[in-house]
Amino acid sequence: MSELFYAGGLIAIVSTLLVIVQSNVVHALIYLVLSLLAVAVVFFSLGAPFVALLEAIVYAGAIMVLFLFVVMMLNLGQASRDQERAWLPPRVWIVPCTLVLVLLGMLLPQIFEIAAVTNSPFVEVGVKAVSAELFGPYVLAVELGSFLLLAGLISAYHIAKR
Amino acid sequence: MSESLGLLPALPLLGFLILALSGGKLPKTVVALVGAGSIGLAFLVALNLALPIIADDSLIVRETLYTWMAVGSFEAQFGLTLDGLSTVMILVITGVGFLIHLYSTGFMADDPSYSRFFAIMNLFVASMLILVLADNLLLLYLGWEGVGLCSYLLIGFWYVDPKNGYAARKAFVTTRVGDTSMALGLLLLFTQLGSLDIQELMQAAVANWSVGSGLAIAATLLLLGGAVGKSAQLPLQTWLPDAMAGPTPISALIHAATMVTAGVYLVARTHVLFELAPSVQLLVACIGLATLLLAGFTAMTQHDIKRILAYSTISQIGYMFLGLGVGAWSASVFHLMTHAFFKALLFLAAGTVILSLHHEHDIFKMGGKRRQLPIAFASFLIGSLALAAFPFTSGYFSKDEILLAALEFETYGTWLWLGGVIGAVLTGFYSFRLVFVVFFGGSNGHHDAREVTGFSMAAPLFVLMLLALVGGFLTQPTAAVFGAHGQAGEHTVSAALHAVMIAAPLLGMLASYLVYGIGLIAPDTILRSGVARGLHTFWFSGWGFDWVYQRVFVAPFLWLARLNKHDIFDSVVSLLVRLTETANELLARSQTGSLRWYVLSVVGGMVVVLLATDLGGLL
Amino acid sequence: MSLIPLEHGIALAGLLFAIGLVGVMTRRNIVFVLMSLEIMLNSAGLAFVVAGAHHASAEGQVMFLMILTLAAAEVAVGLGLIIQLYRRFKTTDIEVLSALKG
Amino acid sequence: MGWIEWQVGSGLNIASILLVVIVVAAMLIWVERRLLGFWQDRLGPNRVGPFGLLQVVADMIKIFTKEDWVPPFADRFSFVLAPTIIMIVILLSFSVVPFAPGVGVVDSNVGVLFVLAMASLGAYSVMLGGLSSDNKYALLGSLRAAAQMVSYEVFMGISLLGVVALAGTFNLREIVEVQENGWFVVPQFVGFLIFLIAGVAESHRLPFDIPEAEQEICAGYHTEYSGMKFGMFFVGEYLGLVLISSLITVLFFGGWHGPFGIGLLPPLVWFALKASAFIAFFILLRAAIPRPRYDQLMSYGWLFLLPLSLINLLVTGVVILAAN
Repeated sequence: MSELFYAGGLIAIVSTLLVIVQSNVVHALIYLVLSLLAVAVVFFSLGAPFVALLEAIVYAGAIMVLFLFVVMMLNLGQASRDQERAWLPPRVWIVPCTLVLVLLGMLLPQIFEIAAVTNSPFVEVGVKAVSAELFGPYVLAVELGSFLLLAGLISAYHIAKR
Repeated sequence: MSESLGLLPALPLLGFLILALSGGKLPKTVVALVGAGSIGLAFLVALNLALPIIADDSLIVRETLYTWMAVGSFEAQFGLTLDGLSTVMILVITGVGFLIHLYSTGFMADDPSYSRFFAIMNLFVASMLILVLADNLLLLYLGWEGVGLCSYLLIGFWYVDPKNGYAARKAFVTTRVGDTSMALGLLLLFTQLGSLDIQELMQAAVANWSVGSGLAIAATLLLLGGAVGKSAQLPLQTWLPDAMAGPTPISALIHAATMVTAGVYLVARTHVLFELAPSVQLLVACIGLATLLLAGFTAMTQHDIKRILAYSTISQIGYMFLGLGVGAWSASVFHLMTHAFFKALLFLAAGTVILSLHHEHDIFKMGGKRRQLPIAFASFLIGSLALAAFPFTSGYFSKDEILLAALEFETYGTWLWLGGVIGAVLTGFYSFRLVFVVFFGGSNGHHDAREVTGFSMAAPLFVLMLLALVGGFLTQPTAAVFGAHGQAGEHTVSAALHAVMIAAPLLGMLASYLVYGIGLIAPDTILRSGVARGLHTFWFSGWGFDWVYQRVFVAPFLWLARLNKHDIFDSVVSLLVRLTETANELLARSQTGSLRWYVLSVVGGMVVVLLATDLGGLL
Repeated sequence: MSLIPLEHGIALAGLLFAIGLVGVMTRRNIVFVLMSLEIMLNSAGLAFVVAGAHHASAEGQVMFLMILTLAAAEVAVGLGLIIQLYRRFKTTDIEVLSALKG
Repeated sequence: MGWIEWQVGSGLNIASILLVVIVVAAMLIWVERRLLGFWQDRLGPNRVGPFGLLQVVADMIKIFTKEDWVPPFADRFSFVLAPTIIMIVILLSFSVVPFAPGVGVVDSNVGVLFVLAMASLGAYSVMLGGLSSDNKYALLGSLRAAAQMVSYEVFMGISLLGVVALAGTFNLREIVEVQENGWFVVPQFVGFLIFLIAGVAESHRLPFDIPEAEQEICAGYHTEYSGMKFGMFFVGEYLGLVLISSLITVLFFGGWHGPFGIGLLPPLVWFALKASAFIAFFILLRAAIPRPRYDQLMSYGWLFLLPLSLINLLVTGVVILAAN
């Protein structure tokens, strides 16, 4: 299973990197879907098949489809790809990358310092366990989530209306 | 019985609330019903309350509605007390008030702000009732201020004309001077005697202060300041003539019958304190005397019918103060009552005249209205007779008592009496000058005078005529309040002096008849001499008080205000503002509207904080 | 089964988050910005799942579901906004939308 | 099949399932045309080989030898990717389908979810295909497809949940085993109908072939495709047909179990029989029912199927709770 984790993680990082450097929105979306699927694989390797498939169904299968749908509606042509390329000269990357590298430089050593101690064996936490947890102690969170979705539904309908 | 004591101010207050909250949406008949009806009911309640007290004047009804406020050891009750003095007051306020309300239903019939008028009038009556029923000085002060507020609102009732607004402001600011003095007096009394309850206060004052002690003088002086302001006495009398800017019923109610008597009531109520400070009492008498003479001279020269009446009011209250000053408490209150009758009558009659002449105020443009306005004429005649203290009218009895008390006063009694008699001559002169000029002689060109009077306007006039004639025979249950020495006793005065007192107003009337009635001496011929002309101008301007105040107070104040237009002290605050603005401008630069910049700054801040904590941890 | 060290999972989440952050800071196209935000949200969810798996607990997955819900609602509204903005300004450049500048 | 030890996940298993599935899908091209011809009272392809059986081979040769052409205005990356997605996704879906005891690629605890996940990913194929073609008919087609597939996925998932609740598992193999004494089509008849309709819409078969309606938008998202890339879309559609039929069989009709516990035939044969029946039924649908309008399809889904599927799930849940 650990091979699956590292393969998935690697694909996720590479494809995510490809997402943010793309000039073509559609290609970026494809890479993002790939990245999400790779993360789903990582979930699977971590013994969480339920969320792995939910990641594929909801994230990759629904949210990203929405993105693609909007991109289709906007129907950005070659001009926007050229524009995109013009917006991304190498120098705009310098400051963000430096900042983020500094952040990572501080974060990663601490991660490796803290967590190196315990490694529990692989345990698959299945659908039933998650569901029991979800509709047990976290039932309020479920209700809140439904509220959130309703709010999102209404506001999206309102905003996008002509 | 005790419940109905709270009912007394509650009824007009309820009327006010109904009228104020309906926002002028009610039909006029309902407004009139609520406005006048609430006062009428209050009068019935007051009558019901008063009858036992009239029968036995030592009876005191007390009622504590609730604790108004409690701070530390201080506790002010919303408590009402009805004794002989307040009985007179509530009967005058509700009785005369009701008549004036009734009159107003006709007088104001065409006014678009009908509802507002009655709302404020009701509030006024409620405040006045609280004032006279209050059992502690703080509650009295509440009523006092309520009355002041209502008078401001009513003087400026026709606020569309800026002149009226100015008059209202003048009244408010001037009385405010007195009110401040009174508030200081209350504070002094509380800090010294530890209570504001009137009964306790009086007992404590008698127990703690000797006669003529400095504290008593200070306290009474401060209270007197309040009384002087509200009652338009010297030197705060200037607001009252201007306050005639309001509708005539308002002048009748506020500036003749009730509100201005609040000062008299205050002094009478705290008479125990004043007795502890004889020098202040003498001052009261002097103020009264000076005011009544000053106002009398001024009234002789005025042209405006309402201003004449206003100055006569000032003058009559001067008599009351004179009476208070010489310790004739009961006589003063008596004069207060009779004055309420005939002054309300005069104002209401004047209102009829003014209304019939399309809001003409100048008496020299009237003339010969005897036949056209018979009711007004009768009212004026009776009112003026009472005002001038014609024998056996109501004013005669009350004024007589005051003058007799003055004569008996040990210090300068004769002089005070003499001044009062001269004032009586003046009263006779100016009141009949009014009658002769307006109702006799040829018509001075003013046309189509019709007496616009229905039942609602005529009935109050008739009732008041009756009261002005026979009001002097009413007895007042104030003996227990003022004790033996304040009571008008049997005066032992020689018949000669009595004759002088009776003759004085008659002399004034005769002079008036000679000048204005048959034109034996034309006013113009008198005015031809330089001295008379100067005096006339001087008196006409109200002894130049307005001019002096304009120079001494208003102009310097305006000058200071102009000087400080940009508010020197404000610059300290505005420095802070400018500092904030500068900082804001600087920070606003960072607000570029660019999302990427914001994210960048958030992350940058994060990095800085993390680096700082990291380095801090390392160090 | 084989062991996956917790720190590797967390580090993966951190890296993905950092990449998303760079995307938000760099890109001018609002669609890309929203996508980068999705990457960041997803990496937060990943961190939860990793921690949950580490403790053999379902709570990490529950939290991921919450984040999923959040992301769905956010994307719905965000895409609605994008469509509306494109209609108004005929561009997807966020730098144009700077009416709130100080 | 006694001579080989069948075991889930063995190499032989995987290879033979892949082969059989693809061959069946290819053969369906011929079967459909013949059946359509039969129902529409005409002949259909009958020239190449006996009964025209070799027609498939001829088509194959034609498709494979055709020029692999990409339009110059198309976005090459997505254009090439699109047809492969549908093939991969549907073939992957077959991996969790339990054909018979011991026959199958994976025995997954989340099989149902996996099928749904693959179905939702299938939407990319049409969308990318249409978008990358840079052609307005293709774009319109893929817009329609996206809306249609995302919508009907919802009802498909919810309609399955009734079965899942009854079986108490997401494992397709266990679902089949539970149905040994009674098919779920009886208690879940409403769920079955919804799944049937949603399945047709998901594989955009007639009458729900709105994304590729020839008469309206000129073959929709695959207008610009030709050669083997078109072939992949084409075969993908038949693969989808087979998949939906298999899933209906597995979820509602007891998979490899014979009706009323009849064990007359080998399990695999029962499965094949049932799946074939449904395939034939879908072809009959195509022959018999006209295409609805696009808005009719959407409002039918959201206003009728969604409430219905929710009520179905609710009633199922109540009954299960009451039974316990």
